[in-house]
Amino acid sequence: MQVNRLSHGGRINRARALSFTFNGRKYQGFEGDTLASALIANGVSLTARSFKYHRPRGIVGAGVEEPSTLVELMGNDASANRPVTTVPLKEGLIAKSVNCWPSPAVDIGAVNQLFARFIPAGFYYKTFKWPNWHVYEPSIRKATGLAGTPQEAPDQGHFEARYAHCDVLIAGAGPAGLLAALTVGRAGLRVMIADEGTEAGGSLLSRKLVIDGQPAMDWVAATVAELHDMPNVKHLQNATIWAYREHNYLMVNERAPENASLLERHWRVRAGHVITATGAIERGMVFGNNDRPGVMLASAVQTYVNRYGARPGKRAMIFTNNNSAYAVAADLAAAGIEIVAIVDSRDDVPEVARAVVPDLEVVAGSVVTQAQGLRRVRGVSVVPRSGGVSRTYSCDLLAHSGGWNPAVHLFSQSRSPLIYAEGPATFVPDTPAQSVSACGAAEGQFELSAALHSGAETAAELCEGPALTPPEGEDLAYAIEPLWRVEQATGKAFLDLQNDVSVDDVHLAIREGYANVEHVKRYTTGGMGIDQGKTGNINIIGTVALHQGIGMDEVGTTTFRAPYTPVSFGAIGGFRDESVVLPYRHTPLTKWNMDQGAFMYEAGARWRRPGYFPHPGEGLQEATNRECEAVRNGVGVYDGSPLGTFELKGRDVGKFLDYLYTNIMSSLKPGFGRYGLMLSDDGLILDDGVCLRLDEHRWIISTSTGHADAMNSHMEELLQTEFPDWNVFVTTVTSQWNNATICGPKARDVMVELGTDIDLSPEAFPFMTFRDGHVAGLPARVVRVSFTGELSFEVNVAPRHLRALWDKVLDAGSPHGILPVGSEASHVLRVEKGFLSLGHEVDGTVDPFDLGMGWVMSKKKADYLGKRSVHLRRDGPGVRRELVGVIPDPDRMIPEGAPLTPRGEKRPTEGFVTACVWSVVHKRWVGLALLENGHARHGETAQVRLKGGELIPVRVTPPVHYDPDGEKLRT
Amino acid sequence: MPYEATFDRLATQALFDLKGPARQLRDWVGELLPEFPEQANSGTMTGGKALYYIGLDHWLLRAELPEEQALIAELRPADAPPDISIVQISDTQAYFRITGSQADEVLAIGCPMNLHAREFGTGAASFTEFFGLRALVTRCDSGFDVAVEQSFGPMIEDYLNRALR
Amino acid sequence: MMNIPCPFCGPRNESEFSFGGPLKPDRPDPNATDDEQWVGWLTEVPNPHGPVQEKWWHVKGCGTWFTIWRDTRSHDIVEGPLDAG
Amino acid sequence: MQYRLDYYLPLVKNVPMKQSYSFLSLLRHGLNKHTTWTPAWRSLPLKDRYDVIVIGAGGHGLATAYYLAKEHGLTNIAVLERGWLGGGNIARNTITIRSNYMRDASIPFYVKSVALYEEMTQELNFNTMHSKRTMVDVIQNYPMMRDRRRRQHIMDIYGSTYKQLSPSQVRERIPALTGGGPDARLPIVGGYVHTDAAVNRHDAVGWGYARAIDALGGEIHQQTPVTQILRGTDGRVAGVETPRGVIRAPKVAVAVSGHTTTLTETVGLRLPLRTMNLTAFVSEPVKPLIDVIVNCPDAGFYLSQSDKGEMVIGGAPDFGQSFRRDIKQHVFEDTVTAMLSLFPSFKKLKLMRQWGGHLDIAHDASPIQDETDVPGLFVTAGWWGGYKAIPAGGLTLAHLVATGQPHPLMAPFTLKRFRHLEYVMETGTTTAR
Repeated sequence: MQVNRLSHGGRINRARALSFTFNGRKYQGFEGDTLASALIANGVSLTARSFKYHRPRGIVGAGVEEPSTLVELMGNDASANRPVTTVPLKEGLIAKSVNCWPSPAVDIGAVNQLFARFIPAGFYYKTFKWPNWHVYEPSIRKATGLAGTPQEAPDQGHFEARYAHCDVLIAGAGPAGLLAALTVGRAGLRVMIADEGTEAGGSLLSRKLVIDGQPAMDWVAATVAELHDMPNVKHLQNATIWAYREHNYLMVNERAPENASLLERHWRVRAGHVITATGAIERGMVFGNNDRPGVMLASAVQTYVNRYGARPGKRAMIFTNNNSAYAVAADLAAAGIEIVAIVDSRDDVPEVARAVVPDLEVVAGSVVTQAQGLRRVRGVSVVPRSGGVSRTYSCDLLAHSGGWNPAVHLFSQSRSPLIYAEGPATFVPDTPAQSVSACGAAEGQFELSAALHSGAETAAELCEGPALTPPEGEDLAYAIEPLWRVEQATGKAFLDLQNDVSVDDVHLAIREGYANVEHVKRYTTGGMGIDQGKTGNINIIGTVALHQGIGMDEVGTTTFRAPYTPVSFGAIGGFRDESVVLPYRHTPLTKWNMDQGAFMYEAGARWRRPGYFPHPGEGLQEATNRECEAVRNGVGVYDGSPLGTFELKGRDVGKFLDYLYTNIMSSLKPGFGRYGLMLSDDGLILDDGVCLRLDEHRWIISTSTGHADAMNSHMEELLQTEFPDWNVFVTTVTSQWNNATICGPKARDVMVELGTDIDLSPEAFPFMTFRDGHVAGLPARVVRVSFTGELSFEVNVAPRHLRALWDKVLDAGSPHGILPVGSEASHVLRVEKGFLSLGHEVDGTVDPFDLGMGWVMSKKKADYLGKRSVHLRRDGPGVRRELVGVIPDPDRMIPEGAPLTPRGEKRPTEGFVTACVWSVVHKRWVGLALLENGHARHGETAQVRLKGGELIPVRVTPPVHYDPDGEKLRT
Repeated sequence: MPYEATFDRLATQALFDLKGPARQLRDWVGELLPEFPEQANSGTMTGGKALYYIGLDHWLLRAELPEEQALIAELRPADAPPDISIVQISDTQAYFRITGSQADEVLAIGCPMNLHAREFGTGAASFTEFFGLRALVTRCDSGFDVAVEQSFGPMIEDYLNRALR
Repeated sequence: MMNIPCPFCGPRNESEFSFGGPLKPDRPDPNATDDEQWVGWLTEVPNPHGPVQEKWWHVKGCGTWFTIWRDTRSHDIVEGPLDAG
Repeated sequence: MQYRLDYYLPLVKNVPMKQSYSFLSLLRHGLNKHTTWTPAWRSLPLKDRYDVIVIGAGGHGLATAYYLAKEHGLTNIAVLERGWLGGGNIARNTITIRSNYMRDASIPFYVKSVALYEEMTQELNFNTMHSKRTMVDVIQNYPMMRDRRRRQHIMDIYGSTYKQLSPSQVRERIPALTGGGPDARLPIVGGYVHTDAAVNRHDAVGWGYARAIDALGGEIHQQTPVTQILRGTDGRVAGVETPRGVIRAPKVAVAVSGHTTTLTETVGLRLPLRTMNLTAFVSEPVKPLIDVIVNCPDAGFYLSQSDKGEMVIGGAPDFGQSFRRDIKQHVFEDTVTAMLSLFPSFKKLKLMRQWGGHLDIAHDASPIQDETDVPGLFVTAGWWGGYKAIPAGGLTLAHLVATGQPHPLMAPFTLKRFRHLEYVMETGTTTAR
């Protein structure tokens, strides 16, 4: 039974009843209801328990400001900590109160109320210290946290994030926002207007006002219709602008997109100008037990009655310090609710206010000191401010208004300052820091006609021509005398209902030295809840100001931070999810590799690469050994496509490469290649690779896979900013040239078998040269480089041909037992040869001399990147760690990264093992290490020290474990 | 279907990267190419060949793949003087075509550039971002062509399928 | 997400760019500089609480390197690459 | 270079407080309706001369003043704070305390800092809510596995714990971690657990120190910005200028994080530091779900659940120098998507608040603590992830200021290291520090 549903009125569809479940009981409401309005219509007043003391609580507000009743939604709607006032009712909705067990009516945690006296603000800083916090923590954690945690991702639908651009973004579709939109829309600007409510109208939805002689909502409907017909206007409802970033970049969360498969849409909007027409939020009065169910914000009571046809009580008291509550009283009375009296803290109540409720008792110059009743307000105690006897009024509803605060959150997030205005007794927008303006109630224009005027004028400043003549709105004049707290209050007077912060808590904080408003906020946790103190923060500031005898401006506000209201992480992420959460790159052979059952993993620069190609029953080690043996004894082939490749062209390429690399490149002859090393100007190793000279002016350079982008940036930066006069063009050709690298003693046989017009003899085609021609009938560039220490032919072709080449290579190599080779085997072959690897031996500290590559540091060149710094560092007192080979004795694997310490003692390290592999050549474990003064210690025994103190003696050797003279790769 | 749009992956396009002063490039290629566009991030088209002005002293020539060999023969990249650079890059890009009345809405999921006709109208062509990657976006008859580095092709296909679910 | 004015493409989202660090003085001749000057040049960058001239690369766009003056307190771009002065 | 092990033995010497905090004192004051509590720290008149001025009442400044008074008997000291005490980066971080570093230079320092944090509640008679809940690194790439493997052996030498976990052990520790399966974009390949890691209450650390400084006789002056550091004719530091007047002191220690260069430039000093913005955010509070610190270096985020139930989440810093405390949206979205890839159920969880802090990063990304070229002027800077370093950083700076010699734990981190470019490189090894 909807016992408190008014017989008529409201913007609900009485023809469509909706069933829902709250705290296990079934109820009915109507389409158009929120969960809050439906509960009120059903007479449910005890809806929550408070966070700390578990006091009984009801519904306080009607929108995002709701500080009191948070619910957890279940099922596919699952969502935690939702203000009950922001949950649109839908058929089958299941909700329950947070923070109480088993229910708000029978709440075990209510026992906390007995101890309330001993747990003031910050009590936990003073106790729970012995023996340590961790002992108490689990039980305390259980008591906190509000709603339960989401258990799984939504099983239906997905999220979407997108970009948008507009000339003007308007936040809020109330009277000011709509009129602003109409103004700029008619002027032809590209407009976006977003409003957090289910329908446009803002405050007009809740109030019985008249515009141009018609019901205000008729004007809203006509305006929305006109905007809808403008192709240059995008109008979103159910869409909250929750963040205002730098350069007018704003975030919008759209909760009910028209596309049914979308759960929510995240808009990132770049706006030329922003108009905040976000309205205002009512603040409460601060008196004893101001948290009892049935104590509600006056504007919320008005909303329930006018917009939802729901009656929050039958006998109402009004408590106010401003005029707006008089209109509420009038609307309530018109709906048949008995108004017992209006308590007004002002001595002089303006005539215009009294005039709207001529028949009601107004108790001026008085305050409510306490609400009576426990699970429901039963009455209020009222005393004159000047002193005198307390009088009790019986009621079941107390509608209170402490005045209005512009919703300045977005404006403030834009880094624009706020200023305290004495007239409206609140903080209002000051000078904008970005291209933003505020209008309507968000600017402090609380009366309808003023709001309409400010909407039209603010918008007119953005377009040419005169402002629209705003329609005439009739409204009660606003006037207020601020009252930040009732001094005569008895009982707990709450400033922040959500976090149970009372006036006493704030006074205690100040007494203990936590006097800055930021200290007050942190010590008491006031304003730190999910509602971020939308109704209470200014009363905290007022309480601090009163206690310290300073002005509101001196106290100042705390920072407004995004989000304005909580927003789901799913929406922020959009559908960048699952397989696309990070980029991935394929070569033309990736699919083939996967079809072969290769163990794939991510290598540098997001390439998906094969680690090894296991046969059935094989693990990493067996497969890797097999692949290594193929290369050392027969032939193998690997896909080297991801290597970064650049074509350089111009007269000054040689000069440029001489600056970039440590060795001399400019002397290279066409047809030849040369290995080189690049340093940063700090003298740290950046990258290595091979340069090929195609002809007088054209070169190809290769970089390591992982550093290709960084090298591109590095080269372009130097050329554009340091050497703009040099004639060098850089073009990335990584994906123009893919390659299959055939390596092993039989590599030449395979090349012959493939068929080529290139003379493959060592004399005609020596190591570190390249030839253009055809291989297996495909146009190819063949390069004789080697990253394995074996005879190698790197056959480069266009990617469109790579798969065909690969098949032919495998065919041609099959008589020799050719195997595809993965990254693991490449690593082993490299370590056997002592070739450096960027992720292993180059860890950001070594220089070429440390690696035994002093030969690559040209002495002839006066300058190149890193030269000065390498020598400066080597002149310093530091002991160098130098690359050595290590042979574990006895033979065993050493974990990569294991430290070496002097004599194996538990003391600072003298190096670490950079790599350790099973050598198929030596049939034992061999490794590489960086060791202090390592070059002078060949032949010594050093000690690897593992966690726990286990020692592994290792013989220190030169770093090349295989073919130290490099005869194989030159054959 | 959530959006009035579809996408196709196009076949490899013949692409040539042209760098250097427009005058020297024109001298080398003669009448072969469409007129060099004057306005940044726009293209011109003649006889199935498009020429996009994509950066300072930087152009991109696009044609259908069968034209590739003829273009190489005419452009003679290896013989071009040092003041200009001509590099064949056909294989470096994976091309997608997104068409339909809401093609712009789909683009806006991945592309932060202002795609409104006022800013990015007929003939517009620009490198920008698409689903986090560098991408060349050009307007086509009923939508957009988007090219990304070839190795990212499968990922963009993955993304577009998600966008159009 | 800043809106960075590229001299070739016009304003674009920051995510299209790569940050190149604050503009340092010209690299001194390493053969005509003492150790202290060299280390100072290498390791010290302008770090003003206010406008700083810094380098950006339009890596996802036209590939231009350019500089802007950005106020480190607000991210406001106080001078773009094409602004006079 | 030598690092001695005995420098990180825990040090316990409790400060006698005028008004002790305990369960009993709460009861006693409760009977007086809490009207009898006295201030945790006093507002004393500002003098024109002190023995030491510490600039900045953030974590490092307060810890320094505390140890100056407690360990070196220097009580004629003042901490000058531009805003409110405890309002620096100590109020804007993710409260992660750990010592899983990679270099000999770094590990013993952080081991010491962790030990000091563990004793802090008793030492300061102020509950810092130190929760030694361990940290689990969730590893999704083999190179990162190698990095962690390297750390575990060297950390062991200094008594810091690190132990490898299998993917299934990772999931047992973090049941909510349902992403990263075998078919995921980056499957979880293993993990490492660091049992020394902890979180605590950042406000309590700042307030606890402030109360102890007051008890020991030191002063803290809020709303006292330093506009200029002053030098004497002998070139030594002479004091500072503030809107409240000139304050003289023969020693001045700068502990102002991102604003270090702004202050040192007032005496013409340049330092190899740049200021960046690092942001973090929290979810709405939910019931206990995760009881360890989860660090996901390959995905690029870390999180822990606060005692209030909020998920506290951090990611990478913005590019570019910044004194603006707002999150860069794309950096933020990267962190969110990374988190959702491993915790897909968090799609329904909501963002509640976000903030940023200014940190200064040195050229080699390791901290700097030294006397500068201006005699008597000290800096402690470059604390990227400096929350965990607060107690040891204060201890070592107090040692340096009082004795003129670097504390052995900080010896590798002086400015002198740059003379020969002897960088301490801990970067490139994790995303989250």
